[in-house]
Amino acid sequence: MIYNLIIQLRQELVLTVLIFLLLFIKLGKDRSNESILNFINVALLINLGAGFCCHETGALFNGMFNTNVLIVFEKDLLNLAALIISMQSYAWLKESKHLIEFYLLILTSLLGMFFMISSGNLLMFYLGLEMSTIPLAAAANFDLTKRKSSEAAMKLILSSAFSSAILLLGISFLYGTSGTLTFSILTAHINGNPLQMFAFILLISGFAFKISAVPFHLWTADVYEGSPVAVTSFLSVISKAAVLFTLVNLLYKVFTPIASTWYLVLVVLAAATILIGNLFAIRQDNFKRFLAFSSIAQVGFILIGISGSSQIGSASLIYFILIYIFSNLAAFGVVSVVSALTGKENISDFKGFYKTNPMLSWVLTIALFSLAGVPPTAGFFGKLFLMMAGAAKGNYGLITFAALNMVISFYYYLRVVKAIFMDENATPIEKLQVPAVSKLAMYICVAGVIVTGLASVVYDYIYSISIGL
Amino acid sequence: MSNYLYILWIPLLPLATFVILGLFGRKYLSGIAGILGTASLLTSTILSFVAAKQYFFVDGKVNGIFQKIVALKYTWLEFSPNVSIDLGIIVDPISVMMLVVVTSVSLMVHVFSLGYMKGEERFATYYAFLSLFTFSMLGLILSANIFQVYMFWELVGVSSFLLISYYFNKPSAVAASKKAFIVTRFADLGFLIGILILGFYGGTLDIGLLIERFTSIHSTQFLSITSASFLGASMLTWGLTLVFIGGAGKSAMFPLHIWLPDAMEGPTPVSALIHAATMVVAGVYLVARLFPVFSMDETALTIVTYVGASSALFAAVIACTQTDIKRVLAYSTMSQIGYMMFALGISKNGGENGLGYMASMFHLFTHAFFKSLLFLGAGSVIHMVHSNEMKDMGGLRKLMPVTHVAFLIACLAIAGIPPFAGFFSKEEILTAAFHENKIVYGIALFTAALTSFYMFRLYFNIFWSKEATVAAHAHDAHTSHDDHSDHGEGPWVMKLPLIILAACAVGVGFVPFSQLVTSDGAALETHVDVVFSIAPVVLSVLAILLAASFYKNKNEKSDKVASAFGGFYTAAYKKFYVDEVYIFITKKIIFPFIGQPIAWADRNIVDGFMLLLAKTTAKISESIKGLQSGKVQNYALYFFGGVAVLSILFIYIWK
Amino acid sequence: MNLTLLILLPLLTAVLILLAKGLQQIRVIGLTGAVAQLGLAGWLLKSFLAERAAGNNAAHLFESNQTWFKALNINYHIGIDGISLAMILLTSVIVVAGILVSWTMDKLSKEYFFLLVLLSMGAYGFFISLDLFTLFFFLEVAVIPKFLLIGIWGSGDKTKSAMKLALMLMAGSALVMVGLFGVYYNTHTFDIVQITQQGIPVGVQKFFFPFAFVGFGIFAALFPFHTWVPDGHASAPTAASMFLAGISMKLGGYGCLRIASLMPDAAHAYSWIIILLATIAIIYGAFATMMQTDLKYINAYSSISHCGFVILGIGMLNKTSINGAVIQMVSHGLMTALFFAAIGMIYSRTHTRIVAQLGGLLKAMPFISTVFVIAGLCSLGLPGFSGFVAEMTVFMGSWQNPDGAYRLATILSGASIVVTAVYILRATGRAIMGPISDEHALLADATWNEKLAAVLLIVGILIIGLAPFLINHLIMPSTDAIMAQMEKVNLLK
Amino acid sequence: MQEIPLSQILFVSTALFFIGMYGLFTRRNLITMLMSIELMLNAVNINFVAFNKFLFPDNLDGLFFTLFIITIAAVEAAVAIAIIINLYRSHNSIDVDDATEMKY
Repeated sequence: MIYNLIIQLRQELVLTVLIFLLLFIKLGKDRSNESILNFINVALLINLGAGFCCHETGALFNGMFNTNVLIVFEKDLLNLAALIISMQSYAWLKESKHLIEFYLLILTSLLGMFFMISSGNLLMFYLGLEMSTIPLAAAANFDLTKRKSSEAAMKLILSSAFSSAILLLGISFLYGTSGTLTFSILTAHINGNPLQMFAFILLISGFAFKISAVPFHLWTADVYEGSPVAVTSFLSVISKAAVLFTLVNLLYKVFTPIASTWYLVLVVLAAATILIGNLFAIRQDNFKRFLAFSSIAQVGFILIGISGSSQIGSASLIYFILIYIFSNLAAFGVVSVVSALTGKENISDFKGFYKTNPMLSWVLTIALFSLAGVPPTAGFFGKLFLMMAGAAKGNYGLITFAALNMVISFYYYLRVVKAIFMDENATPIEKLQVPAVSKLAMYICVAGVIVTGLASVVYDYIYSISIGL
Repeated sequence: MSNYLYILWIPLLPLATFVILGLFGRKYLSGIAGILGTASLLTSTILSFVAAKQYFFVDGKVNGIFQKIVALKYTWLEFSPNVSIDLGIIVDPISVMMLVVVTSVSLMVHVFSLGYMKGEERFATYYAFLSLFTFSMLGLILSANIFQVYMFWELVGVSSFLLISYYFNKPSAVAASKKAFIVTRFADLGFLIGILILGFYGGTLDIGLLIERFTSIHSTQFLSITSASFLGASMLTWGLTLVFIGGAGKSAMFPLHIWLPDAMEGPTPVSALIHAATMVVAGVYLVARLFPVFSMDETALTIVTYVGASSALFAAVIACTQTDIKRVLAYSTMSQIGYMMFALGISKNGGENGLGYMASMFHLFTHAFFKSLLFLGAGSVIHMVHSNEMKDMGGLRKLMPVTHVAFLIACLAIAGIPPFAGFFSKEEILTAAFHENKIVYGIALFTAALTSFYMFRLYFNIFWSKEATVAAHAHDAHTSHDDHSDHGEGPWVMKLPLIILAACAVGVGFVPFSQLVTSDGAALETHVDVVFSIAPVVLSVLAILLAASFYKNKNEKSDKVASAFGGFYTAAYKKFYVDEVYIFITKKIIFPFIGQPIAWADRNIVDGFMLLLAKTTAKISESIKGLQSGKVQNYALYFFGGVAVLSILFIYIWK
Repeated sequence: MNLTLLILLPLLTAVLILLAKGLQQIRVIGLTGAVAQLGLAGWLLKSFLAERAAGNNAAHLFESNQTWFKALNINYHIGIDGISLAMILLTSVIVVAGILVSWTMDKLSKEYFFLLVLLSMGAYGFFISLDLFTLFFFLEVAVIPKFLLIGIWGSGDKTKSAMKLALMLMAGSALVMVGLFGVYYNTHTFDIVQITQQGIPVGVQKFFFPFAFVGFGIFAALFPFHTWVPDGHASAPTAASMFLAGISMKLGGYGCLRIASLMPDAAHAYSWIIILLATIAIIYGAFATMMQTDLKYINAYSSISHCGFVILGIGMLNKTSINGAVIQMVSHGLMTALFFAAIGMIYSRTHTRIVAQLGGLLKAMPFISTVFVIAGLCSLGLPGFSGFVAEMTVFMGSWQNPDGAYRLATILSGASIVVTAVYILRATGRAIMGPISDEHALLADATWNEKLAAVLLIVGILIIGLAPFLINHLIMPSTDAIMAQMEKVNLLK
Repeated sequence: MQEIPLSQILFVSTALFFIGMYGLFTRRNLITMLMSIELMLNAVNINFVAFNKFLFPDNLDGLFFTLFIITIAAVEAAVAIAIIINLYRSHNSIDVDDATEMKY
């Protein structure tokens, strides 16, 4: 029994232990940042490793918490992302006095996500959600002295509070119409009466807010721009991924009876999201803001994939998330290094970047190509499979629309590449000394971007463990 | 039937010369290029004479009829199982006759050029092009497949282009070459479509088969092509007319003749070869080649007749007014070819009625010799005087006796004075015309008179009129690049061809042509009817005397007459403004009203539309940026709005 | 023999180039790789003919089929027929020539050669694919190198042209993608061979044919989606122009052909539209060319006109015309590459491409001028050069359709050969002939590498032009197979 | 006495919710906005309790949920206020309209 508990909770446990260790370290006499960072990275590595041992399917706390191969894999992805991020922010955290607080916040939020993913009950889900959001709001404000940072945090906390209020209203109505909070039982009570539909829409809106789908996305850009790069990348990759996993889980497992409805909802959201995301991304000059909108557009494609409501759909989603982790973090990695060492965060600053930093330029370029979905990078496969999943529904209007939007997205990704390679610049960013750890992280990402696509085993594995409708 | 495969070597030798000179001539062989070319062509000439002897006098005839022999047939490009381009060699009277003509004239030109082009920088290139042309011309002659004809047709065109633009840094030469190529290309389009039509209905491109199928009234092909009609004319008419347009383009028939006078920008020997003797008669040859088919269609033949006749007259009139001697010759060429054309046009296929056909071929044969003689003569004159203008000439008979005599003979020949070659062939043509079509006969007669007039105008202007001052020409001779022999007339290599050709101009008239080349291959009995031939001869003589009185010694008569004609004279002098019309059409209509609009539209409309898409996208994105107001309360408001919209959609509308 | 070598060899070359140091090493490696490709292609030809001679009449030879994405039934299925082999040969020749003409490229040479080789890899992969997914994959692989090549090493308004090119091509492939999905979800496979066997329901064809065809059409400069062609070609560096016109436009033509053979009913249903657009492209391109003043623009626009023949041939949907289309692809590839090479040589010496500023170059640089003239003559369809064979075959083919409108289309496209003559001769007469200006009089003629490149391409042109039966022999059986596919029309209704 | 029907309670809670939302939209003062959000959350709490009591009295999911919401709300408030304080440090104001630096 207890053994079961440990096995099934192992990832959460490791995290918890790590968090407490950090607290103790904080209390104890202060060590050098480097040593702490190395310690943390190693610990995260262990945490990541923990995922891959002894898989166990089962439920705990009478259905509050359940786990299976898929869920564990999803958590592994999040761990991986967390590890990469922490490696990339090495340069930035080395100088910081509060790096432990940073990790405390980040890891707590990660822990929250784990619970959210594993949740088998709306209450549990809500707790996990909040637990993952609130620390991030604090983390967004990590640059205490920066005006933008606190503005971002304010916007994040207020709008997320609002969204959770909406979400809760939805949950309350669900509860009112079904009388239960447990997913497994809930399904039976879903009959799509108006109140329930309303509840569902409120719920979806809550999700849409977290994954920043249009029109619930407006906080995204500001928060991404204001908060430190590390937090931004965490927001853009990990929290988004976690919520998406949960969303798929809910839609495919719980709201099956009203599948036809939520398909339409997703279509509407997807179309709006892709279009608006692209249209805004065209104009951006601040790199983080640019990536914010590009990630919004990406979410649109993900929604198309989910709307396929097939095993291919969910598999492609997870697959895409994996690729997205690599490519987006590769991009953010470069940005974070540049902003940490030079404080420059604008695309226009990257003009002539190739002349001074060929290595970084290639990393960034490959990342962008992967985001744009150009072969042979993995992004091509990811996007294509999402579209395929969507096409399965035979809604070719949507697919064409998305495909043409890919052209727009192409424009702004190439715009950056153009700045890097082609534009002349009298004062380009000088040659940067990239810390070994960050370099390593980037290489991992690039390798991931190349390999995940061409090596079909990855996809086939994900497909084998993922769920259909 | 013995083997004629060796004929293959006749075109291949010049080709080989071209390749060798083209690749290495410039660097290594510039010294011996001329000799090389001439030698290889000499071989070809000998071979073709051998072939002629064998065909005409040994085994060409089978029970009195000359056979069409296909000596070689190789499928070169297969379009579909039965429609394909087969490279072949056809041996029949006209092709053999043309072999002789082309090789011998070309040989003369080769020899002449040895002197004329001596010391040119691109001497080897010149001979390479010359060989290329000879090759293409021979290939054209021997073609057994109508598409093969087209191929060599194009090659002939391009080699003429290369030769005209031989002095490539002389803008006028470049312009002329462009004009020549483009005008003929335009005509070739007609030829091509003609081929497509004939090939489609005939179900083959092989000339033999086409003739066979289209001449038997009951063959399915014939029925289908005559039954199919477009704009009231049967497809057969269309096909033949289009093919004829191709021929007219090459043979400088009105109104496609405009390139020929300009083409005189090329070196004079080239004019002698291409624009007098060989290429320009390709059109005639083409019609002759397909004559059996033509003879099945009245309309087409009528077109041929009148185009030919009008060109003959038109050109003759213009020729009377030109002052550039080469241009005069060019127009006379055009006029003579007009003769050949209408001779074909009025002819029937086979038997007595085939007289026109025979006559036309005969005239082609004789004309080749005296016309090339005229050009080479003019060449050596120009070579000495360094000018094409009559006014710079005069009284040259003392300075260049050989040229003078040769030129005189040629003039007599073209004027149709017995017993020179031109007399016989012209006689046949006139006879045929007289029997078939009186109008044409009239035109022909008048043209004949004009011909002798302008030819002797030319002759007197060059060799008589004013007394030439030896000093002037000696001076010219001095400045001219290569050393002259004693009295200014080029070296022996330039005189020899003149002499030989002069001999031909006298002699070839006596060839028993009607025995050899006829529409149906059977010998044709012709007799020179003295009574009949009085009229033309007398006319010619009168014309010559007139010319003599005008131009033998400098006097004002000619100018008086010219002014008497007034507007007509200037019109003729300005070549009846045909060029101006062309220039107007291209420069004033096609460029500004088709080309530029399209180019503009491509940039501004088609491409503009693409750009517009981009711009609109950018504009939209600019206009909606207000959504991201930065006010967290608006964000919440939009959030709520989204909820509201979704709820309405999914609860009330799309339940 | 294993076709994957065609992909691995360029890949290896690219990697080696990345590892190499200094222009000398890089270009030597590049050249070696290119020559090896040429050799490989030659060997492929040899063994292909041997197989055919041995009586192996399978539609595709050297097939190999590995599962790639099992879950989605995506296979790495490769194999060649005569047509793709012709394309492969074309590519390999142009690659060698392209490497040769960029021999002295010293700006970021490593990246330059790397991208060139990458582009060629994309082309090979595209031509050998028998699986639509793989096909699409390689189609897009070939796009990005173009963008970078033009944008980084180009001239004039390079970034704008590069962006335009990349976006339009991407739009094209987006449409292709939709079309492919449609096919996939109605046949549950991407495998061309399987689809050919089981056929596609007519309705589906009618709906998705336009997507796929127009998508590929954009690559093949289908009117009115051709506007990337002039700017792209004009701004690109010499070798890139050669690759663009010689290889990547062929991807489009080849794709159109494959699509047409996969969806015969739709192809027949829409053929009149295709023919209409093709005819417009031919005439319109020709006239637009006549008005150009920049040599590269002249050639670019003429490419639009010439590629129109490819589309026309495909649209006419009969054996001869399709043969013609294929020959025209090869011929145009070689010819236009030669043209761009010559233009590049002229530009690198005179530093101008404006016709009016040139003149009499024949005096200063006879070799280059001769090359230019040869390219021009080939372009205006002179017998003995490849252009003649190709265009005549297309004409013969398209004339076979007795319908009046089709006849008209044929005649109009035929008329373009006159216009072609006009613009070619104008350019030649002005730039190559005529008086030469003093500063141009002293310029040097071609260097060994340029000569080699030119000769290579000319030989290719001559082989097709003088012995068309060879290439006919190569592609005829495959065209027959495609026609057999076309015959299946109406069986699925 | 006769007990209040569910509908009326729901009416109250809904009203409360939208009052809160209105406050959030209109008030400029961050603290006040925060309080409005608390109102919305409490409306939800009322819902839960009411549903629990009237419809599903036999288990206590709703009540527990309410408890958790209250807790979380507290946490949220704590963090939010911390952030607002920090915002005040940098902007010298807690007016939401002063913190609109990042837009478009």
